[in-house]
Amino acid sequence: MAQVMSLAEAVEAHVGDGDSLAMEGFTHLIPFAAGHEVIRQGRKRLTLIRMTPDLIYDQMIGMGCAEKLVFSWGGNPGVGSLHRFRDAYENGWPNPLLIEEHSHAAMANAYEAGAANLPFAVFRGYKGVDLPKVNPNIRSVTCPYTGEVLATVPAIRPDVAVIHALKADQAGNVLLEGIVGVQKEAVLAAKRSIVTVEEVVEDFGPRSANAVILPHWTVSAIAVVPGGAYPSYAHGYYKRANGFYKAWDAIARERDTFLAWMTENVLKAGPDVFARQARRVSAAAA
Amino acid sequence: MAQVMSLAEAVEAHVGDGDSLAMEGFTHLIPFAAGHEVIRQGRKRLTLIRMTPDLIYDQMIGMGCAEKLVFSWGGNPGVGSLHRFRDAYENGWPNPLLIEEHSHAAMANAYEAGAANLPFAVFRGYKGVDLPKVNPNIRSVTCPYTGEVLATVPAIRPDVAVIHALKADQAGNVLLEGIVGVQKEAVLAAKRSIVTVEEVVEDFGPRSANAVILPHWTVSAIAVVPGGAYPSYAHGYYKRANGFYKAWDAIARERDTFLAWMTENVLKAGPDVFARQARRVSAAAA
Amino acid sequence: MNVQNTATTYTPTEMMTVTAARALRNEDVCFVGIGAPSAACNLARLTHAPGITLIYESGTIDTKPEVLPLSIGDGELCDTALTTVSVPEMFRYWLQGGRITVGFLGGAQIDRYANLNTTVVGSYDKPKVRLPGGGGAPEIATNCGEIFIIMQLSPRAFVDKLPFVTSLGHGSGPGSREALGVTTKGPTKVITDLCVMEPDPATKELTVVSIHPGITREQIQGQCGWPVKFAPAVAETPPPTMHELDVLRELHARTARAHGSDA
Amino acid sequence: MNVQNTATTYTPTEMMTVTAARALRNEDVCFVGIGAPSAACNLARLTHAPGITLIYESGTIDTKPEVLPLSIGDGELCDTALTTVSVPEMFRYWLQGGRITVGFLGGAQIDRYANLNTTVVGSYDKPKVRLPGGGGAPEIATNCGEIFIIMQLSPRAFVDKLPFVTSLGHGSGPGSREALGVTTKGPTKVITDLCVMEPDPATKELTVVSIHPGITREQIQGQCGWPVKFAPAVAETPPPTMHELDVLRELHARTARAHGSDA
Repeated sequence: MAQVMSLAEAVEAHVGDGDSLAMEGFTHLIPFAAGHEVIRQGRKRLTLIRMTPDLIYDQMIGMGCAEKLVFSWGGNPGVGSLHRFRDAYENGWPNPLLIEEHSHAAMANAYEAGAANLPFAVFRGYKGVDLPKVNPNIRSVTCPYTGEVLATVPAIRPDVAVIHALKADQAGNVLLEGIVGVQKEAVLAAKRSIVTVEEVVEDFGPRSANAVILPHWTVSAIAVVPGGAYPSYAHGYYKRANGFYKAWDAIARERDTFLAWMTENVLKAGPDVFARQARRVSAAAA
Repeated sequence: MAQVMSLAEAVEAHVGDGDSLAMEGFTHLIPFAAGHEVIRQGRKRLTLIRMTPDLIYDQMIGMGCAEKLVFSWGGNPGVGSLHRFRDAYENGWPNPLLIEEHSHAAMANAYEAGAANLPFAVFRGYKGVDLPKVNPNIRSVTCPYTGEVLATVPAIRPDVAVIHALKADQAGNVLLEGIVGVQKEAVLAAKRSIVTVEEVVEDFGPRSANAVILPHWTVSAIAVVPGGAYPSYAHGYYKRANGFYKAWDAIARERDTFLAWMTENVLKAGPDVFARQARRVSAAAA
Repeated sequence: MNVQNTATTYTPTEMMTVTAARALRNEDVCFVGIGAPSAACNLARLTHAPGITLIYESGTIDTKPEVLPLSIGDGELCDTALTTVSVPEMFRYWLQGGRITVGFLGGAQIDRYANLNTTVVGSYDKPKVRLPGGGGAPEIATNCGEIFIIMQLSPRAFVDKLPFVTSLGHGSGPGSREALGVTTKGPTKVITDLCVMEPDPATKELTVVSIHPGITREQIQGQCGWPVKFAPAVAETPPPTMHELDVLRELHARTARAHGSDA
Repeated sequence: MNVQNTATTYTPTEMMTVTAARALRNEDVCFVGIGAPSAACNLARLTHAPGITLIYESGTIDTKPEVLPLSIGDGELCDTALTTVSVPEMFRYWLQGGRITVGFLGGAQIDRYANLNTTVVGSYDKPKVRLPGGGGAPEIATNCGEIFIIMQLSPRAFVDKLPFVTSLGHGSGPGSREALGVTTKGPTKVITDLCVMEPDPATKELTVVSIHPGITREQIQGQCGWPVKFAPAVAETPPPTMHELDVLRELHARTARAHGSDA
């Protein structure tokens, strides 16, 4: 049953040290404000799960929150490397990082299986490639009808899923729209969930009969954080800050510039800065 | 690539004797006009696939189109039996009918697997029940991670899927809305597909970013048949003719009343009668 | 006009529906079947459980129909739903997902362990009566938190041995569900027009726990195909209140008006 | 202003993009990657293939972006799409469903059988360079009808032996894909900034079939880490037309204006 609370309260209540944590959002609706809050609260030894780690996990890894990363594509989209991820994996800074690596198809299927309460997912994949040699979680089953051998991966069932959505209504139902990624599956697959939203409305009003909605009884906590997806974006609210994604490359390249930026913009800040940042993107785009 | 043609041409081109045919629509959007056309064209030895055979398959079975029925719930919803289905199965009239029986969960998963180009579906089902004893297509796989045994069914991959949708645009894209059932999966799982629609519009105009749309290159033929789902319904066009569903019980109970009704309303009629029938429902409901 | 809190005139079906409605809680998420379950669930929603979430297998989630649907997918269900999902999603993410607290089932036949038959009377290949089949029931019976069953008591329905098990109740008794790896409770209540039965905690056999007003133990035994067990303390089922009956009758009247006009 | 049909001044990247665009047909359904594939696919859409269907793995189907996306899920892709589906649906119904005719891939490294590496340079556990990983590529490579690869020719990229196979090309040669039960064609074209290679019909080894204007065989060999094979009849790649270049440059200019303003 969704409870509306502050982001700090939500992270305090639902994210613990050592948890497996899926913060999803496929380019769109990445829950950056929640990631910053996890950093501020100093969570440690997390298993971070995400198809595309993106800047959000680069920041969390660089600040020492993560023990393990489960992922399928670890880059800064259209820009280059995630320097903090590479520094952790290649040099163990600020701490060693374990990885479990998959393909997108595998992770999308694994979330889908988690949402469907299945222990594993079956798909046509991983043929002729090396990843199964280094990831023992990639296995197979044989079709009981055709004898065909198909790839399997374990379902993803995180302790906590965190997503950013467009809006919640008074009852705590949550609306997503646009590029919806694997967020619905992540929430349905998880034991607990936090949803940050742009706003809470009286009710959703006229909408598609098939609107993508998470009913209030599927969500643990809702926190209102306008702009909470910046520098990612929120369909109909603000655009993606492509410029920030490019600027991140220089910020994150060296440890000291990274730490300085994180101190100034995360440790010394709060969720309220996101509204201002998102407004700036919208103004620049107008 | 969707071609717009008459319903008679579409059935002529895409439905052959002996085909496996899935005419889907879950209470909503049942393609009755297309079913009547299949009857008029005298198709034989069809394997009819449908979760809820409903009146549409009661009519087709009673008129001798079917050799086999694959289904999960064979009744007249809220009314009682499908008399023509029972007469065929219990008495072999007008010809013997083979059945392959599943649960809803099994068939929904089997369509889903068909759309996903998998040879089988895995689900948590059929526990402690007798259907697996009489249906050899219900089998199992063992989870490669937990050792749990899960039920399987073969994917449904029909020769032809036939559905009724709300509208198509000029390019031949097809829009569904409301109770969308398994129609999208049925079309994506099938080798060929026919979609009857209420109307063709210039373009769909403003809509949800996540509207349920079948792109034109997933559909073989589109036929414009206003009212084509009557006595089922089309969201935003006309209501379900619940009264006809009740009346069908008496019509279909005896072979002669059934044949008289079919002769008058199907064999001597054409797709154009559907528009009139649907209008009558709308007028009555207003 | 009768202003008493407790009604004195009501039908056995009304008694059954009201009793079923009372078993539902405001926080329940219910998978609703057509007919008696639908009436009971909507009565609960319109009386003591306004926050209840009703889900129909057609994909409609948190629906609030003004009139009772004739089919599982009437437009009314979609028009008043929070959202509507595809049928594969309904069975995968919502039912199998383990998100449903109460599933309502009926059936043509039931045995003392609350296993249900809606498939055939007679043999499967040469049936005496071919029934509609399982539909959603086999997986509703094992994937919902618990199951309420609504059926009119009669010797043809409450039988000593089922010809076909369409959906699992308590199998052959204690441990049956567990042995199959099923972790949900299964049937916890069977609500009939004469009494309420619950599985005995030890034997899992259906046992009468409350008897509707004016009904005798003999009447119950006369309508049941096995020797009926009664709980040590059998209560009298509280009769419907006037408010419950008013709401239920108005719901049926609205439904009749709506369905009567659309032939 | 130059009104000739054939352009005389263009960059190697423009030559590569235009050549890739020309390989696409109006009726293709393309799974588009970010960067050079996205530019090529949209150039095709804006020139000779207006009916082409572009799909990005973020779930956007039949999208017609005005400007090139920086990421695979820019808002522009959703705003101009016919519809947008979830990522699980994209990978299950659309990619695995076998509905994509052409998949575009790039990579950090490629071998002579068009297998690709985007995972690591060095060993997996102790990499010299940790690359982003496979993303959609492993299943794009086997589930699309055919694969076009766009990569700049260089000795670090076109290598004799891959340290890691991220996605399957033609494996170790003829019969490799078939032995794995893969029924799609795999890479049919590798479009570089100097030439176009295609797998030899018999050996499946990448073979130069056309050379871009002004480029020599020696230049190609100098940029390739294995002894390059040339087809019996090597064509000269037709240079970009002014129209193609105008459209491509205008697309890039619009993109720069749009992305420059949103820091």
